[in-house]
Amino acid sequence: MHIRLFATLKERAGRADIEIDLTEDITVAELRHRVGQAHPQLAELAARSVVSVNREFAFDHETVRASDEVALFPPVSGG
Amino acid sequence: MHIRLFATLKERAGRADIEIDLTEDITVAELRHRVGQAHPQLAELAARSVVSVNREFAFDHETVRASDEVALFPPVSGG
Amino acid sequence: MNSTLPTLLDITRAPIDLNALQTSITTPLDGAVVLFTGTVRGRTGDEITEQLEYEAYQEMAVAKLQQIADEMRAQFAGIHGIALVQRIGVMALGEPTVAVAVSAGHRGDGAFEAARFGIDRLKQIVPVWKRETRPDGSSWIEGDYMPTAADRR
Amino acid sequence: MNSTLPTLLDITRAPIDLNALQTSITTPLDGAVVLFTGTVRGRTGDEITEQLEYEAYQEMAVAKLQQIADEMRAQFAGIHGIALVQRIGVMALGEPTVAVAVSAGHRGDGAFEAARFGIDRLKQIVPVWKRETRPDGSSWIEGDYMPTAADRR
Repeated sequence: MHIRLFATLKERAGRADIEIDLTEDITVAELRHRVGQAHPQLAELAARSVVSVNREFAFDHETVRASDEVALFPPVSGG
Repeated sequence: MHIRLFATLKERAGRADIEIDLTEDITVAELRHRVGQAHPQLAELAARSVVSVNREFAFDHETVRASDEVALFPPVSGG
Repeated sequence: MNSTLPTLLDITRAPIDLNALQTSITTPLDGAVVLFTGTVRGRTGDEITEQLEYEAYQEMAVAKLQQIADEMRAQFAGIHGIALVQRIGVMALGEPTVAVAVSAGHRGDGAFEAARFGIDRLKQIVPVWKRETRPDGSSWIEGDYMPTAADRR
Repeated sequence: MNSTLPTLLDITRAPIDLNALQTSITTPLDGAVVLFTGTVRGRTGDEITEQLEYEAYQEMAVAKLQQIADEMRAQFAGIHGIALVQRIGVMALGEPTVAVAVSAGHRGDGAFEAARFGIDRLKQIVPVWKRETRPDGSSWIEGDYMPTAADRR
């Protein structure tokens, strides 16, 4: 699965997107955990970042599928 | 005394200013009356228009001097 | 302190440039600008307006704009720049006829409230009148606010 | 009815033109436009900001701007046109970074309130971030609002 990163997360990863292996459906909480396992430098940020699934906010108990468009980012600071 | 007219008053008078004879100090109420006497077509409007003296709102009991800058106009409608 | 804050007051025949207004009242302390513009409304219910023509008692109008800017700063201590611009002459549909702009550090520092206050006061005490042209003719519009002694400086 | 009302939503690298925004959202029914702009604030207390750089999750940001426009129309029935424009890229002091514009028949028809609501919501739910450059370096700014399920469409 392809995961897009923005702002602090992109900076910490040194890149705008990462890959994790995903074939089965998982929860958003499990997604945070797997990002931290695959990219330890993101573990702390991934645990508390905002998660979007298909361009909409997603929460820990909800399901992520391998085909979803997923992004991780800090609380927004636009305007 | 020179009196400036705006909007409806200017239209009714057919000109942007009128003259009335004034040597002594009078009240604003008396000014309205004298404008109506000298220019009968303005009598009705002069009785209820806004009066300014030296670029500030003036009221019936207040004094007008021959040297003052005086104007008569309807309630404002700018913006 | 107020003397160093930008205050732009104008009664003008020139079109109102909102970009220039925003730039002219924004200080290095400002992160927010609220701009109100009045425009020529083409339809009010079933009534059609073709154009508006504005005239002003120029000297008194500028003095009253200054009074309003002073009232705004007295009531809204958090605001910085102020622009109060009334255009006069003939204006077509959709064109800005008036602009009130206020800058402040943050959006919660009173700029919204000050801009609303500014346009309300302008429509009460600034000697400007509009003549409306409709399909059946034209006439001067009279306002409905009679000033009192409290509206003097 | 809403489908005929102008709604301009944009995440753009181009400078924001306030005159063009005003024109694009003003309908023949409108006599009032309220425009909020955020600007790059150069000083916040003792802190100096040299420039800001904005980035966006473009596709989601546009979807969230549409959600905000829908929320504005649902809450403020008297408003007509809406513009929500966030600029991204590098911006210098005083430049508009964001604009929220709302048109309505009269100034009391909710345009002030809708514009304030629009900028508040934009700062909560539109995925855009700013990187601040100060004399001592630069860093990403994180907001303080964590979205909830109520912030979804």
